[in-house]
Amino acid sequence: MMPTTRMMRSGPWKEAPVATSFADREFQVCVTARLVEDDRTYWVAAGGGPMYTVLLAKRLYAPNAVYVTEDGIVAAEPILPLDPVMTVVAAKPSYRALQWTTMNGIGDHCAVGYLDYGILNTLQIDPYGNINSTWVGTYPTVGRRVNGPGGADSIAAMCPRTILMTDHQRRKFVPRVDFISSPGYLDGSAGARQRVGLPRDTGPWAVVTSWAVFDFDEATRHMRLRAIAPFVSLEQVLDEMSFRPLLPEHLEILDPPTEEELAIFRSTMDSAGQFSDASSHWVVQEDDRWVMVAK
Amino acid sequence: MMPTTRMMRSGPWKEAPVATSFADREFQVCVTARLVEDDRTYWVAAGGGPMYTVLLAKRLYAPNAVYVTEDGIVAAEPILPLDPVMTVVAAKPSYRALQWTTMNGIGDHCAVGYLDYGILNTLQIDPYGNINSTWVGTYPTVGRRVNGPGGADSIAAMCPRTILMTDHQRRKFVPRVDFISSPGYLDGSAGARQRVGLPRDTGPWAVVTSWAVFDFDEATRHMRLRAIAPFVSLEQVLDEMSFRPLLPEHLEILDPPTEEELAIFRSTMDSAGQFSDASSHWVVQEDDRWVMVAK
Amino acid sequence: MDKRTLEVIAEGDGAYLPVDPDDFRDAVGRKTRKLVSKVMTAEEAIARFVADGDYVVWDCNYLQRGPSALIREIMRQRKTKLWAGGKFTWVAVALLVEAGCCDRADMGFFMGGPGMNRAILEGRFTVYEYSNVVLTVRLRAGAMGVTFLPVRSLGGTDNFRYSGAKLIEDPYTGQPTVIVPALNPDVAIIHVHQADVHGNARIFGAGITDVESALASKKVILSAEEIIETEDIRHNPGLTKIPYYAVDAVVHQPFGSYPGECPGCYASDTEHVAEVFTAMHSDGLGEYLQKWVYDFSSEEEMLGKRVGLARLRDLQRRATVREGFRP
Amino acid sequence: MDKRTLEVIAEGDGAYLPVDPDDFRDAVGRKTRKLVSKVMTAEEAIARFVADGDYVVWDCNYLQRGPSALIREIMRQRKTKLWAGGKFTWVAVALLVEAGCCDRADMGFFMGGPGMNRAILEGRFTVYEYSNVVLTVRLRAGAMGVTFLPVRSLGGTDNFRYSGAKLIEDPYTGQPTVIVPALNPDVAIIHVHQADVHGNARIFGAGITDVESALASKKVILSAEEIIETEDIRHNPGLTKIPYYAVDAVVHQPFGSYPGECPGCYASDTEHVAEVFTAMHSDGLGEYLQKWVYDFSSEEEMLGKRVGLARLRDLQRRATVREGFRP
Repeated sequence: MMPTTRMMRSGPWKEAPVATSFADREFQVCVTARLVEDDRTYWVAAGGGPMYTVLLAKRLYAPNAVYVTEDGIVAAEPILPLDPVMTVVAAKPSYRALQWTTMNGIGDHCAVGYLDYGILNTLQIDPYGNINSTWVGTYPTVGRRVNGPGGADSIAAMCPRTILMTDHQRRKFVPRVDFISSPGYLDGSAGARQRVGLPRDTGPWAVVTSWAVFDFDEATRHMRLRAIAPFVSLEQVLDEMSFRPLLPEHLEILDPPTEEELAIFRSTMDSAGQFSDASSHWVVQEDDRWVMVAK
Repeated sequence: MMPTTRMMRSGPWKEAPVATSFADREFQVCVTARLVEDDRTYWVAAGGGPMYTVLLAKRLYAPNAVYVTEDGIVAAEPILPLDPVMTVVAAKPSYRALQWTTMNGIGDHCAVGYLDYGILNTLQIDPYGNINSTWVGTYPTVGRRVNGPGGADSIAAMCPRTILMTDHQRRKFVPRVDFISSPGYLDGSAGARQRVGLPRDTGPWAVVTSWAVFDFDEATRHMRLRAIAPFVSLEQVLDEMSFRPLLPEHLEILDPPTEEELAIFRSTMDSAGQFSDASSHWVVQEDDRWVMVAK
Repeated sequence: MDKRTLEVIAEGDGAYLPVDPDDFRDAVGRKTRKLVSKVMTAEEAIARFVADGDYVVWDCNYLQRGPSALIREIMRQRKTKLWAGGKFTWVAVALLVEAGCCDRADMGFFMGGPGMNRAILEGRFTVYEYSNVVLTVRLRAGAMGVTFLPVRSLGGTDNFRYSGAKLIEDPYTGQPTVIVPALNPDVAIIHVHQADVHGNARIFGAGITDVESALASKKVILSAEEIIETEDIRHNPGLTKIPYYAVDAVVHQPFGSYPGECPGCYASDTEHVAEVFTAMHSDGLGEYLQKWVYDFSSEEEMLGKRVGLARLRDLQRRATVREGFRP
Repeated sequence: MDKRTLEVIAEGDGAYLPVDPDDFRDAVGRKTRKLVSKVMTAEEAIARFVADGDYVVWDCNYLQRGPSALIREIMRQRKTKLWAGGKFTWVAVALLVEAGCCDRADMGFFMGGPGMNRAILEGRFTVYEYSNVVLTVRLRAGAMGVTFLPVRSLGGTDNFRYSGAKLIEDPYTGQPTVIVPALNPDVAIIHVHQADVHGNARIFGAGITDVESALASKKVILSAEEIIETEDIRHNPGLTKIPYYAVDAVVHQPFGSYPGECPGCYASDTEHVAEVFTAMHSDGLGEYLQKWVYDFSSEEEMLGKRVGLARLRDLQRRATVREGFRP
């Protein structure tokens, strides 16, 4: 059984009071936090969902999960909330770390295999988990420049397991990304990553959106739907994707956020609302049923 | 004119009281110290003649010469005398440095060109300045294992100018070294060093023995005698070499040690006599002439 | 292995700064080894050591313990045709492009906005694609004096296609291995916590690639929050990150990372940070530069008149975390 | 360059530890990430983590802030067929050969004496030739997770001939370039000033290749002069040289570098140093080992009975230089 399934099926949140009103992006962070394994090392993209996720997990479910950031901060106990964008080479996110090294230093730690998981944001993603964060349109002549891979290419290339986070929108799930900024399973063929020099036994492990969770089929490395939110239908999920994922034998229904998860997230991470403001939908519970309204 | 000549011809020692009794190895250190350029960086083999040389030069002739050692100590002001063999990764030789780095760190400083000169000991040397410190005899089946290159290979390979120190003995100056531990001009052919990947404009610059000073002919890269001690004849010098060096148009006669040079050397560096005890000869002045007696 | 050749399986077609380690050694050989004072103003340092057309790398960035004051001085002096090392740098490249200083960059991470997008589409600005870590590896190669380094990333991406990387048959394993060319910038600008007048520099906290950038670059300009005595350096040589002989200029520049944070010294000016992001995304960088750069002849004047002492004091007060950021 | 192959111009014929970075990653993947106590005795650490036939690297050496106590424990446990990383190590390799622990070594710098010479000529001990810096570069490659690194030295020497180095056509310049294989030892033994129980370690002063040795090795044993609280580590993360997750065992071993110096803690025992050199050159290492290693079941017993408290106090007193060797 895939770890993702076990993790989705059981956990302390089962017993906790359920939230009745939340943004779908808040749901995404909570679900991803439940996938965080205790006693494992994480290289997280600094700031945004990935960092929120591991911080929330450490508070509630995986207290001994260790995370590093691309500026070489190992196992910090940051002072929250962080100032906007000041998530690296800054005092509060560096606080009470076990080691301060550098980007080359942490790149070495990852290259030799000390960092088990990566957690990344994606702008565009294709069925094989390839990520685009560089260009929208026809590179480099038509369209729009985006930020570039930053540290994501190294994480996606060298971490044994990478968790990808993205909003659940048709424009994000594309048959072919406009530009491969960070590698997934490339063309999906066996050994494709090793043929271009990437370390053995690495690659995308899960995709968590504001509506659903995916993993990748072991044989074809094609993205496979594993679970959906309680407030969306399978049709809604598929309708907001520009390609069709593999479907599981059994589709899991994800648990909603708990009051505790949201309280911690809202008070210590998204305190300025910068993250949830970008959500596409708001979800409320109205007599035992979930209602999702576009924002 | 070669710097060596200028340096041999003029200097503060010309005006200083001359010593009348010294070991030929002490003479060697004094002569080498006079070749040290002020405001230049030196990577010196830790301990023995090379380190004594730069320390003596800094005291008397080149106060702003900067030296580093292979453990990554930059510009120390060591506490003298040092304990036997405790010349690296130790407190007294590290004292008041400008930086403590590592062997890889200082190797980088040298590779990119920050270290102008190297000063090395040699066990065997050939006409092209190739050094053997690895094996005496037929490698690896007949003869005797020695220490290996240590840091000398890096110094000889990467410093623009390398000064080689050796006792003046027939067994040290050989037509062909038994093993090339550290590179000189190899076979002496033009571009020989670059053909094996060594940096441009590097190589042996001078050889200083207990009796003489040599440099290398610009055209043939063959060792050339430049100057001899006042207490030996040309014949004695050549007789104690197993190959014949090129001879200069004008043979310099080196100045003897000064009392000040020896006082500093004996009190702060060779305080246990470990260096001069290994000398082959003792030199004394008897009415205006130098007499050299074998020890 | 007894085979005598190695296959070059694939090569990116991106332009890259030519690799010539011996030429770099010659440049290093011309730098002084004297322990002389290199203290000068930002204006003098940028005028003397940044030439039009130079490849410029900075460590950290405009918002995070980077040489923000030196970057502003580059724009104030209207340098042109710079090639920027764009590793982990939020807005600095966009500012340089808007100011007309920069016509190409190696990409790790930077934001653009409409202005940079126009520059790209109109061919006024070209980007070569790497990643943050791969650019720091390229600088590391430059700092090691070698021509290239292998990496375990970049392969399979489109970054590879538009970079100077190669995929070769590994000389030891026979497996495909990615290598990237060494980077030896013309000039590095680095902000440090403390430096002596000769350039022996201390940096506290996590970092990106300060040491490698200094050792890999032909010219090195430091801006320092504080100038300390060489005696202090000698009392704790273990704290020295950058050795003096790599440094060409030391600029005493308190608040040199403004509007960014200098950990342990002052917090970031969050309002200013919001302003520059908004300007970038709304095509307002021209006004931003007028307001924060061109209107003043020096950093001191800008800080005094535009930011003000009270604000600066407040930023210092907000730097509540000090442990680990002091000797 | 549009040529599709690179010439391998020359190759050394020395054996070298096989290069397999993915195998190394697998070994690293099996190490715990838990912040658990790894404190154990030298006896347990060597018994558990040093196997016959292992490639063993230590940092610094028997006389200079090296893991001398751990080296003695290896000999006490009569490990066999070890492959030693002999960079910058005066007498340690000769001791291991005399003790029958070591049958081959990569050479940087070590002294031999008649005993080692016999072992070589009788084929009981084989040496592969590098240099100090080239061995530290090989460890650096291992710590970077790559298969090889270029170097600007070693070319043209006989070391090259008897090493695992290759001379290849440079992929970027076309010039001849020397590359050396990565080194990923089975076990690294490193002496540090301070470590917490998890293995977060501080080292003060200059060094050789502590960090690279730790990151490059499958198993890492630290001996520490002092065990400190993890709280102390968190109060100054900039002092941490080795991260806990690389470490398998932490041995609290005061005087762990005896008879060598541990800078800032104690001076070297110069009489002992003279004794071991004399023994080495006069073929007396057997007696030396009996007197200093085999006669005692532990380091504590040896220090207490053979050295004595008064002598140890004196060595501490002689460590007069403290600045820079303390947090």
